[in-house]
Amino acid sequence: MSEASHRAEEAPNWILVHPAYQQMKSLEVEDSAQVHAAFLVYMDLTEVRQWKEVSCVKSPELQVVLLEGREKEGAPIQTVFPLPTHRLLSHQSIRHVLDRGFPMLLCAVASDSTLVYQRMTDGLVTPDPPTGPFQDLGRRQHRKRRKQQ
Amino acid sequence: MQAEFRAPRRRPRVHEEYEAPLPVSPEERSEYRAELLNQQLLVCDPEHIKKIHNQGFFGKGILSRARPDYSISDQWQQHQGLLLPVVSKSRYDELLRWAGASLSAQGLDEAAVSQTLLSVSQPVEMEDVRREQHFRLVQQDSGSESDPGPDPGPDLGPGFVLVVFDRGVCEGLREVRRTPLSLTEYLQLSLEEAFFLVYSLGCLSVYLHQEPLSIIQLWRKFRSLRPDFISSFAAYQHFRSKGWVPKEGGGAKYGVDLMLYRKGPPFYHASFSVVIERVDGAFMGSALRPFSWRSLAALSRITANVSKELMLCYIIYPAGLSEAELDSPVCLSRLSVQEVIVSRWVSSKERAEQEDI
Amino acid sequence: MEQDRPPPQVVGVTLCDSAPLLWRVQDLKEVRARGLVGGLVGSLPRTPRQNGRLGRPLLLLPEEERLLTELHAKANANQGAGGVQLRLQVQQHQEEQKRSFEEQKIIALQDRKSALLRAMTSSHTDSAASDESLRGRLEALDRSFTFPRSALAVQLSTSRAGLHHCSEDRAFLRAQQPITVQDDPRAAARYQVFGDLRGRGFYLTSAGKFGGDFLVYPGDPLRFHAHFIAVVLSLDLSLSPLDVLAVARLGSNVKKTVLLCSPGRGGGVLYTSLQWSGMV
Amino acid sequence: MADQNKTGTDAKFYNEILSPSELFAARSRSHKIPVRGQKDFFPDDSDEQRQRLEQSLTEHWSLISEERVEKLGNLVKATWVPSEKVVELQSPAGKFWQTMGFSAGGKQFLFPEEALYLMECGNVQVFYQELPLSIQDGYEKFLSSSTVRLQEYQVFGHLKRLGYVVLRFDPSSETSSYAKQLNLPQSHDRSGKQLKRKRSASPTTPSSHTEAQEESTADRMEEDTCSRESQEDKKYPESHRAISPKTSSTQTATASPEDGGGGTTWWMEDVVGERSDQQPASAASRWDFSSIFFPDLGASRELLSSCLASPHPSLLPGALAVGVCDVDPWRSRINLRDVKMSLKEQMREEEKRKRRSDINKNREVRNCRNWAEYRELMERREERRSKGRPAHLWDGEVTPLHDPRQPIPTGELLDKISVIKSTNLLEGASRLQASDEWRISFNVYQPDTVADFKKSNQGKPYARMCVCSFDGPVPDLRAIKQLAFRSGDVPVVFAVVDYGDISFYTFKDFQLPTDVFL
Repeated sequence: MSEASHRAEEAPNWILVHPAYQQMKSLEVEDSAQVHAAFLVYMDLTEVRQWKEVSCVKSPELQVVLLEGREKEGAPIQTVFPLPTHRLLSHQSIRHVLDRGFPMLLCAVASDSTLVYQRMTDGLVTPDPPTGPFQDLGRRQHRKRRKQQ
Repeated sequence: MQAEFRAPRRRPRVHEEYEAPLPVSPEERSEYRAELLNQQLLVCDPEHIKKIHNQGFFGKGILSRARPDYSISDQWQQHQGLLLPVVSKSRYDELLRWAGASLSAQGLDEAAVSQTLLSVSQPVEMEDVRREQHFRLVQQDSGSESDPGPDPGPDLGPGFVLVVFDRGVCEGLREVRRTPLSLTEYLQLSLEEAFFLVYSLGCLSVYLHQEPLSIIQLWRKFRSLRPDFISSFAAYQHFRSKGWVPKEGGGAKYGVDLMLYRKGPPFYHASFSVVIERVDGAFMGSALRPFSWRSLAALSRITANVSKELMLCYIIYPAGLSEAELDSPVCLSRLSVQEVIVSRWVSSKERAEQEDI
Repeated sequence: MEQDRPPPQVVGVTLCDSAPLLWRVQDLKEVRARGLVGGLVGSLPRTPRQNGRLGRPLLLLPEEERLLTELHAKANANQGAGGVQLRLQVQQHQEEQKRSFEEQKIIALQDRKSALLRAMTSSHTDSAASDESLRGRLEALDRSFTFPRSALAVQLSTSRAGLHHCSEDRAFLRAQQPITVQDDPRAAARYQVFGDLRGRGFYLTSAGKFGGDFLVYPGDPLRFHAHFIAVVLSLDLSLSPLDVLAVARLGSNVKKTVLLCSPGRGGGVLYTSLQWSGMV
Repeated sequence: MADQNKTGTDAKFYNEILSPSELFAARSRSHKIPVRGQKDFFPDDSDEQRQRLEQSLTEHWSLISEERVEKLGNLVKATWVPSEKVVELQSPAGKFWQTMGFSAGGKQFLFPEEALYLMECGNVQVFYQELPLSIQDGYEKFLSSSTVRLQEYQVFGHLKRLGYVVLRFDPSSETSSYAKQLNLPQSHDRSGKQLKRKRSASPTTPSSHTEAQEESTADRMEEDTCSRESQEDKKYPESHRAISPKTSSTQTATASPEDGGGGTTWWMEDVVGERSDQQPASAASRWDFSSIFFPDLGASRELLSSCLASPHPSLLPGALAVGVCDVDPWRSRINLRDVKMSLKEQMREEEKRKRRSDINKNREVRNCRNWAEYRELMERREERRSKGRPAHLWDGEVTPLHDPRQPIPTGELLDKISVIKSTNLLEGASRLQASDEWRISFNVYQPDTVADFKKSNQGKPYARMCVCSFDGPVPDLRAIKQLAFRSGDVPVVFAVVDYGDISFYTFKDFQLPTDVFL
């Protein structure tokens, strides 16, 4: 038992030796928290969501690490902007990322590593039309559905 | 006027057992370790991870939604009597590359790396698999561990996968091979969680570049990372001292600072969404995060939609609290906390009307 | 869209506690024809004790008021002094009341007579006898009919009668510009976004309770659902990602796209749509 | 252009004024509003859509342009008095008088917002300088920053239309003795206070002995069931009581001498002036709790008779006479079923029992002959413990609040780490000055109270309204406290006006209850 934990203390942190992490570090982005956030998002996209061809790139205007990848084989490339929740954001920075020309996802990373994704698109994107009579979704919709069943 | 306390809603299906409210017990050695890396806190030892997460729901596995439950594949199949995780050849190759990079980083030269990788990626006979599985089970039984978990092998860990060739000549072929690497999923703690474990419970030590930090050093470090650390920690400490489980990650989903759970997220739905505000001795806020009615209206709606209550948690700083005092966690005893529940008031008639916008 | 209409009229806007209100139906129609919706805040005369549908006056958004001003389509119509005119008005009013009373009395009698006629002819009988009794009844009615003053129907006018624009008032209004609104950068941004969206044919109302600035409709809100919740912010305003997530979540709850709107450097407006990512 | 306009408007000058025949015809108008049809989502330039739009608009305009017509006999006549900013009734008031208006100097008056509302309802016709005022005139003359603002009127009208009784808030009339009572120093034991609030509002008569008994038996009952899993929210304050020993016995009737007569249990009684009755019988001496037994109703049935004897007079305040208590109805309310625990739960209970060690079983402790020796033993143990504690945590100037090597039940641990004080809205609120920005505009009473409502004796309002604008700031803690203080125990509702739309929000005081498992 103690031997195992002893070993763990000495074992190198695998994050530090991960090739993707090394690559992000080499981009020389000053904000280490943002780099860490980018790595967490990278792992989520590759290991958990099985995205393909995920790579990292530095945004010169924003001085942050951005990720690019495809949701599936042959799907279009998307840009993912990882951002710790304690950092601030402006519409301008969102526009910089959108200017790259790909569909964009903002990924807010909480300090306990929780990830929340938000899709952002240039222009006015019409929402999907409603299916039934309109109301504030959530519990009411749920309750209504239950009643209908 | 008092807000009424609403009973927390229990989750319909509970898959976990409740171990303990906090990870401190005199029988076991409650001395845990976390690393401060890139302004984040990571717990690396699997035993520590288990204790810290299961006894109080601190932190989150960096590859999972809550507890660390990452596995190399989410598809498992029966193959000649054994249940094995399934990975595609391309993914297997990726894992090999990763293992290679890891070995290089550990100092092995190129030749040694490719040799090791080659031997690892040989197809394995089922008898060997069964023998090794049996051996490991015996080892575990004699050990102190009560449940079989992934072995925290730092480099080439044991374990087998079923490789499915997804393209090329051998498409469809299935081979059993060794897992190139198995990694311990680390647990990431928020600053508040870590400081609580260090200061309030005395059970965690935080290491920066292999050196442990004292409480004062940690306090100052956290204050430098987060300008409003004192307020967010004060709120966190307050809620923990009431026996509730505050989680920051849940808050991010709903646009607030924290979610409050009774007992823990696996057992109950969160009862409150909390926004932390700082006020001075005259109860006036600072214009740091100016709250507008629009944002309050939005939060109120979102919170109500998921049947939770919106709570404003004011941390009151008395007048005359000097910078020097703020430089130590002892100042916490000078602060006070005011909880306020914000709710939308709807007249009974209007409740029946729908909003057709 | 509405360019090929008859030349637009000037609407009379009155200030009540410094809020711009429209009272006359023609003014309300006029502004709606320009794609400005406003908000009704008064009781509806037919059913005053409910909040589902309200009536006049129409309250304008500051952006709507400003738009009208800049198009020189608005005139201040607050009432001027009374003075000598007052006594004249009182006299006029009293005469009108008298006339109305007389006329209503006649109409009321006519009405009773025709009701009687209807009642009597509906119950068959042969002509001669019924004609006799009918005439008798009608004569009796003439003699006994009373129309008390309390039965007089009067109008409680919504708008002030005799409303007209004094040319001096309009000159005064023009002199009032530049409007103080321009000093406030946030108000200026809101106005620019309003103008841009209106120019694209959208109808806008206020969206405070949805955490945004405007609700944006593809057509008249009487007939169409809103598509967007517009949030106006300057390009360089620093936000917490939590705030962005919150407003986006609200939008997805009510099935509207949240629009971040910022006046751009080149004079146009930049729009970014926020949608549900689908990634749980 | 201007002239064109003038003739145009002159021509339409009279189109909003009804002719006598139109006025007469108005008596047979419908009073129904057409239902709005389903909305479309995409404008598609189709004829169908265009038609529907036309129809909707036509309907809309016809509703909006309808003018109010009333019979003179149904209208109350009144005049506007600008110098006083009130409306004086010239003919007797109607039904509305029950909930609106006021009398002064033998005459009946309405406040401007009330008059305007009644004008909009078609109940009152207000004259000024012998001319009837239009609704527009009413808005322009009656609403201003010195009377009632437009936004306040919007809220007023909205609530009146829903049937609420809405009256102006008069700050000077609220300094009742009750409000003063709220300034009393709060109980030092906030958990106890919470619990008492849940129990009963105002125990006044001596017949509260049954409540006292109920409390004591209930104490026991809840302490026993504390550890069960299937708990209701009510258990929170109770479970908290289980861990803070100082609360358990002071709940019952008598005040402990330390509290100095201000027995926190029945403090309301206190203020009303019955202090004399509160003399604890045994003021000087302290009770011997080891000899006072509280009946355990949850205990095995055979042991208890169906009647509880009267408690000893020394346990009761003053000249209280308490009879025998029939216990059966109370016991029927207790769940006396045996706990059926699953194997897992039984094992857990076993482990817990094993962990709970009696300190007296320790040999070293038994060897101590007095307190001094025991203390020395504790110090030695402490020293032993400190060896091996992480230096970086324990050798610095600031040390952790708790040493994990020290065994401590969870409840005590929580108390130990509660370094941050909780406060409530009223604390320190009395010294806050009223602000111009945040003030209460109206008192609101519920619609179903209308029938019994008396202007002379209004009673406690259902809520008080503070009107603000969506563009304005959210009240900060200072504003919330100041308003809560001024409002007493009536909730303050913020009516936030967003042009034509009103949303209502409350900010209520709250103290998160302590939650302890195991």
